[in-house]
Amino acid sequence: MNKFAAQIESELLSNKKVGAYHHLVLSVGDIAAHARPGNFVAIAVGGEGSSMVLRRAFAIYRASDRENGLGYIELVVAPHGKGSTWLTAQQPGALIDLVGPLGTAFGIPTQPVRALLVGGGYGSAPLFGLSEVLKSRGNRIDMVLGASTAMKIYAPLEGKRSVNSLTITTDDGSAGIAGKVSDVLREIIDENQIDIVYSCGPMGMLQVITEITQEKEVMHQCAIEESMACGIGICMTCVLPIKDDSGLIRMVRSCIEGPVVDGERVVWDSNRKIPEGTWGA
Amino acid sequence: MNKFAAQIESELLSNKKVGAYHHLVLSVGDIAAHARPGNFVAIAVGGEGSSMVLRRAFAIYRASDRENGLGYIELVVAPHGKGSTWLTAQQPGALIDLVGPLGTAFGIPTQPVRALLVGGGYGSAPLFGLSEVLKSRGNRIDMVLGASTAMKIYAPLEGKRSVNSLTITTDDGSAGIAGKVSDVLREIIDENQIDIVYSCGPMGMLQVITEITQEKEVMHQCAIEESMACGIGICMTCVLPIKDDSGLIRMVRSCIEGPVVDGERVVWDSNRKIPEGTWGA
Amino acid sequence: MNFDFSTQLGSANFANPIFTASGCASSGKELSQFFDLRELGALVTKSIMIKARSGRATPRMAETASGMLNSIGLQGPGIDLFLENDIPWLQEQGVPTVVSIAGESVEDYAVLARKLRNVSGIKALEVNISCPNVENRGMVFACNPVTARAAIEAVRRNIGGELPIIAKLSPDVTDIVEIAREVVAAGADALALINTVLGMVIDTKTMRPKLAGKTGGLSGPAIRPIAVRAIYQVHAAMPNVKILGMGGVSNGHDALELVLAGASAISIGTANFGNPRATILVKEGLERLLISRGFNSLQEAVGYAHRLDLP
Amino acid sequence: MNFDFSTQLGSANFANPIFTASGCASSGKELSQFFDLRELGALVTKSIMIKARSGRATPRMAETASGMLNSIGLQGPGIDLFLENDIPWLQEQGVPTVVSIAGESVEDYAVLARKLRNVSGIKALEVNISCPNVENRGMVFACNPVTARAAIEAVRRNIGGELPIIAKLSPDVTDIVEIAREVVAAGADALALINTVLGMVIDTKTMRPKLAGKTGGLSGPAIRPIAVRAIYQVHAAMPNVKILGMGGVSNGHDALELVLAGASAISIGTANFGNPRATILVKEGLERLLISRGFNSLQEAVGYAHRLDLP
Ligand SMILES: Cc1cc2nc3c(=O)[nH]c(=O)nc-3n(C[C@H](O)[C@H](O)[C@H](O)COP(=O)(O)OP(=O)(O)OC[C@H]3O[C@@H](n4cnc5c(N)ncnc54)[C@H](O)[C@@H]3O)c2cc1C
Ligand SMILES: Cc1cc2nc3c(=O)[nH]c(=O)nc-3n(C[C@H](O)[C@H](O)[C@H](O)COP(=O)(O)OP(=O)(O)OC[C@H]3O[C@@H](n4cnc5c(N)ncnc54)[C@H](O)[C@@H]3O)c2cc1C
Ligand SMILES: Cc1cc2nc3c(=O)[nH]c(=O)nc-3n(C[C@H](O)[C@H](O)[C@H](O)COP(=O)(O)O)c2cc1C
Ligand SMILES: Cc1cc2nc3c(=O)[nH]c(=O)nc-3n(C[C@H](O)[C@H](O)[C@H](O)COP(=O)(O)O)c2cc1C
Ligand code: FES
Ligand code: FES
Repeated sequence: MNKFAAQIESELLSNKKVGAYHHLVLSVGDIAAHARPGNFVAIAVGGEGSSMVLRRAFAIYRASDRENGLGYIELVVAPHGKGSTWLTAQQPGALIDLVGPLGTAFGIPTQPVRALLVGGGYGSAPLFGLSEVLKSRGNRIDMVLGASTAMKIYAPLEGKRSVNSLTITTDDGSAGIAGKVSDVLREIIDENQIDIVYSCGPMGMLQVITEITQEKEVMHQCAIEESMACGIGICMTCVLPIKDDSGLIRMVRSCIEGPVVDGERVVWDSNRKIPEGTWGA
Repeated sequence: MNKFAAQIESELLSNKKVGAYHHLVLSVGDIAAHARPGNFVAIAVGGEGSSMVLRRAFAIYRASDRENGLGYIELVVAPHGKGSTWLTAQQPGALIDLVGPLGTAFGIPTQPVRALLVGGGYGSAPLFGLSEVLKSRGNRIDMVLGASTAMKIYAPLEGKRSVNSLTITTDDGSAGIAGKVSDVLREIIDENQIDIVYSCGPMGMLQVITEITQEKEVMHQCAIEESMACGIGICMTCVLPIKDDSGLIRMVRSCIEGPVVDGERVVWDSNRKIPEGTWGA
Repeated sequence: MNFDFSTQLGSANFANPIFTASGCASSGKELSQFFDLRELGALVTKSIMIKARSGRATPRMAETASGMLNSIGLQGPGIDLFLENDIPWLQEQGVPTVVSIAGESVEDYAVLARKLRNVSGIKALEVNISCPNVENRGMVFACNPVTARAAIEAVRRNIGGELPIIAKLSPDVTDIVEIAREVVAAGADALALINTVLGMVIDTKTMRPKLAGKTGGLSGPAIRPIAVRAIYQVHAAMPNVKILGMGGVSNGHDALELVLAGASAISIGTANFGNPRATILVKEGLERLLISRGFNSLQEAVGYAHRLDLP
Repeated sequence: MNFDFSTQLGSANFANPIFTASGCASSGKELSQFFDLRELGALVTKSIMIKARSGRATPRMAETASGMLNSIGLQGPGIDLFLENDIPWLQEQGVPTVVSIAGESVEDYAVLARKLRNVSGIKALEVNISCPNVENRGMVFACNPVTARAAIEAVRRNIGGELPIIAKLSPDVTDIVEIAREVVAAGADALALINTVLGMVIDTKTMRPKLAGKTGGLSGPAIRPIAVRAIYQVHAAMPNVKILGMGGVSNGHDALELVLAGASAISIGTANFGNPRATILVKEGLERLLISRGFNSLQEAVGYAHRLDLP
């Protein structure tokens, strides 16, 4: 459980369309100071009288701590279903009910490392904050961003500056290399002698990255995305089968023991089934 | 069934707070030309993803027919529960899903009459449009408006001009005469030799007015207000026991055989019971 | 593109699967102002009883979260006036019509069936058995396998061979499949699932039940998951029995959900109150969605969500 | 103003009537970050079983109109680890605690009761009988008067004299009053009404049930009218049996509705997911509303909506 989590009324400071996404800035006071790359926030959607009873989770794209409680965070939101569409339709000045920061953060190595950051779709969001932190510690950072099409690559200018190399892939070839991020990973890992891969994006992508990082014997931290009803550990809807040190698989809550988890600990491809050998199965 | 009823997307042109009410202007095209005093509109509330599934009915306060389909209507709305509060919070430019004009209208006598218009709370809304029509036909019009308190009297300046006399009553005495509209009716009916009373307001008030008009042997047309789920005659939730010419009581739909009905035909005090002798009881 | 949107319930054919729900379209006239009723798969009339009924006292409705409660109490003119006034009008207009009937005793159902057996211009009979049985302490017919069966048998015996019977079941039972089996055994050609769910709202101002009848039937989007479950369960148990699905459908996606669960046709109730053109929107939406998913006909999609359960 | 907000269920006293709902507050720790758990009337733990359970596969939830479906499948560590870890923590914090138990056989309930009989720091036992009975073709205990009774009897026999038993019933039955009578006859001191309503959502993209477990339990505001009706029916039939009401409560008005129907305490489930401080808001709201309506105590308001039914 993220011990800094708090519920606040946050003011929407800005809402701009960027490609297929909306870039939102929210005034969050002290939450900004406590937010770490990988953390997320849970937002109530639909307003008064809404038929939507559950919060929606959004990765913190960047957090800026200002003095006097004037901190703010930035989100990158894809208008997908009813909740995210409502959120991206809000105007600056709107009050947004927000709980955060939530969940685990990407681990920052104490030794210098060569890090590869891999993002799919809006999954690139938390990686830019991460790259700033890694860079400030003197690490070399390469980045690969993939999406189905160019409009869905989220790679802001200032973000690009914080990485040493940026490779883009699109399924339809409308930007960068035609193909999946996984098609280019092996080569980049080898060429740049990567020590650790950080990733965020759809589950299928994270699974493939894990296969590659295991083959290449590099570490892999990934931010996963399970359907979450509460975001704070009380509903048990967001579970994911994770192996512990002893090899025991448990269904852990991805909202409080995640979203950032070690890729090799995840029992992938477990949608609609409990893996054999899971505790209590 | 009002044969002019249509469903439209109407634009909210203006929304102003007036006392305890909001005065709304909506662009409604041809609907304005067909609206008669006493008609109402049914408005979908809550927007996309709302938990409110039923329309809300609002009396048409005034309708202005302009050429080229630029007609508009005006409503007087009390922010009461969730639906009306949502509506009064909408900003000009908002698109409002509206069905109208609905229901029956006040009957306009072909002979000159001395008419008394009695309104309670926002029930005064349809009376101003009515007084304009009556006045244009050369009738003398007196008006009594009552409410619990001064803030709840809706009596716009231009409205006042269209009547020959205006008497105000408030329960708390904060404006006009302290008391109920019914306290002053007998006197006004006698003094001004009233031929017909038109009324709109809470059911209790309409019932008392009916007692007085029956005693004084003057006609009484009242616009009643029953809970309505559809407003167009298909749900049977809005029924009211009404006597027909033969004295038979039927549960009739107040949305299509009302809201304007003859006061003496209504079997009052029938909330939570079916009057004895009702057809099919 | 030659998409087949037609559907069957028993021996009756319908050009499309979108119907009104009983009690939510009156007898048609009122809605005809908003669209051409011939665009409907069928108009299902409000449930008609033998005699005229005043219905329940008001208040008869309460809005709830994503739904509403109603307790109309089957107000209506009785079968004779209905046959005199409403049916001829619908016939004149050429509206495909399903007549819904309701009784207070097994004999009532028999009488209603006899009154209807020779009426032309009716495509099917929907038998609403969610009514209190005066002969059995007011227990609802549909809540007991024995009485549910008896009511449908009475209709079957008296209706003659032609008119398909659609038995409309209540979700307020421990085991809806059991009831479904009984009414099918008794001669129902198809099932209508689901009627409203028994509920209550208490007014926190007056501090008493909001409805004069105290309890009422819950309908609207709130109950859609219950409808989908009931349809899925019954279709799984009896894949060959046609289902007229309903409960909280207000757009094409909702309708598709019920079709995938096993419904061959869809009735729209509460959504008409929020939007007089709801049926037409659902119809257009469902057709578009089915085509976009590669189906060549509605029939291919009926029960499609079960495909992975097959052995 | 000396308003008495306390309440009783069986022999247990609670400072106020606002509880968490089982399975909707985990074991307390997670919520303690948002408010002081001692402000609760009681924390009701998630239902615990004898052995560790992985629960169901994901997806485990689907949002619905004004509600949600869940199929957690009673994931948990099993009673031994629960007694080792969770209960001591709650005791240390001084949180009034109701333990919820669930079994797959009558014997399971007996074993759980024996494990709990001498545990101190528990105010009452909530017995969740909305579980499949492996000895009876997976039929849910609460859906059959015989098995419902057997489960509660097993707890009663084994729990000893002290700990009050709250039997938690399912709304998915034809006659909830019948089940209520059986479990009270079997020794339940109070009733928890209602558990979730069985539902299903079909994903119109994948065209299969959204939940891995296919069906799930419907909760949230959508089901409140069903909860109010169940509470009203049971309170009318057994006015002396205390009821812990739940189902779609998210503010003081909702809670008041259930109290007026007959609930002596209120559990908050789904609303916690939308708002971690929901219990506190409900508590403050309910107290304010009761006072504004002139009640001197919560007790005066319990079942107040029935007053006009009295002879
Ligand atoms: C840890 C985490 C971080 C996320 N970060 C972002 C982000 O930075 N930007 C962004 O645009 N979205 C993000 N999402 C997805 C986001 O929470 C919403 O689920 C998504 O926007 C769809 O919600 P909706 O209301 O529009 O769709 P609806 O279809 O209305 O959603 C219905 C329900 O399904 C759930 N759901 C639907 N799609 C997803 C999904 N892809 N993942 C999880 N749950 C889903 C919703 O949460 C909701 O409970 C994140 C999700 C998680 C769990
Ligand atoms: C013919 C007619 C004309 C009306 N004209 C006006 C008008 O000019 N100005 C105005 O402010 N209001 C008018 N009303 C009342 C209005 O329709 C709303 O019902 C009222 O604003 C409360 O709705 P809500 O959503 O705010 O309250 P909620 O409590 O959210 O309403 C819940 C449900 O109860 C019904 N309801 C609640 N209060 C009333 C009421 N007093 N009468 C009927 N149904 C009610 C609502 O329609 C809704 O279905 C009229 C009603 C009718 C039937
Ligand atoms: C106001 C109202 C009246 C109804 N009257 C009837 C009826 O007369 N006969 C019947 O079988 N069902 C009746 N129903 C139930 C509907 O036909 C339908 O089964 C139910 O409302 C679920 O569908 P929905 O959610 O689309 O409304 C009525 C429902 C409502 C809301
Ligand atoms: C995610 C979730 C998990 C639940 N787990 C349990 C449980 O373990 N035991 C139980 O008796 N009820 C469980 N319930 C049911 C709730 O305790 C409650 O009875 C129901 O959700 C209705 O209340 P609500 O509408 O306030 O959520 C669960 C409900 C939800 C939503
Ligand atoms: S989202 Fe509720 S426990 Fe993780
Ligand atoms: S409001 Fe539906 S019939 Fe009058």
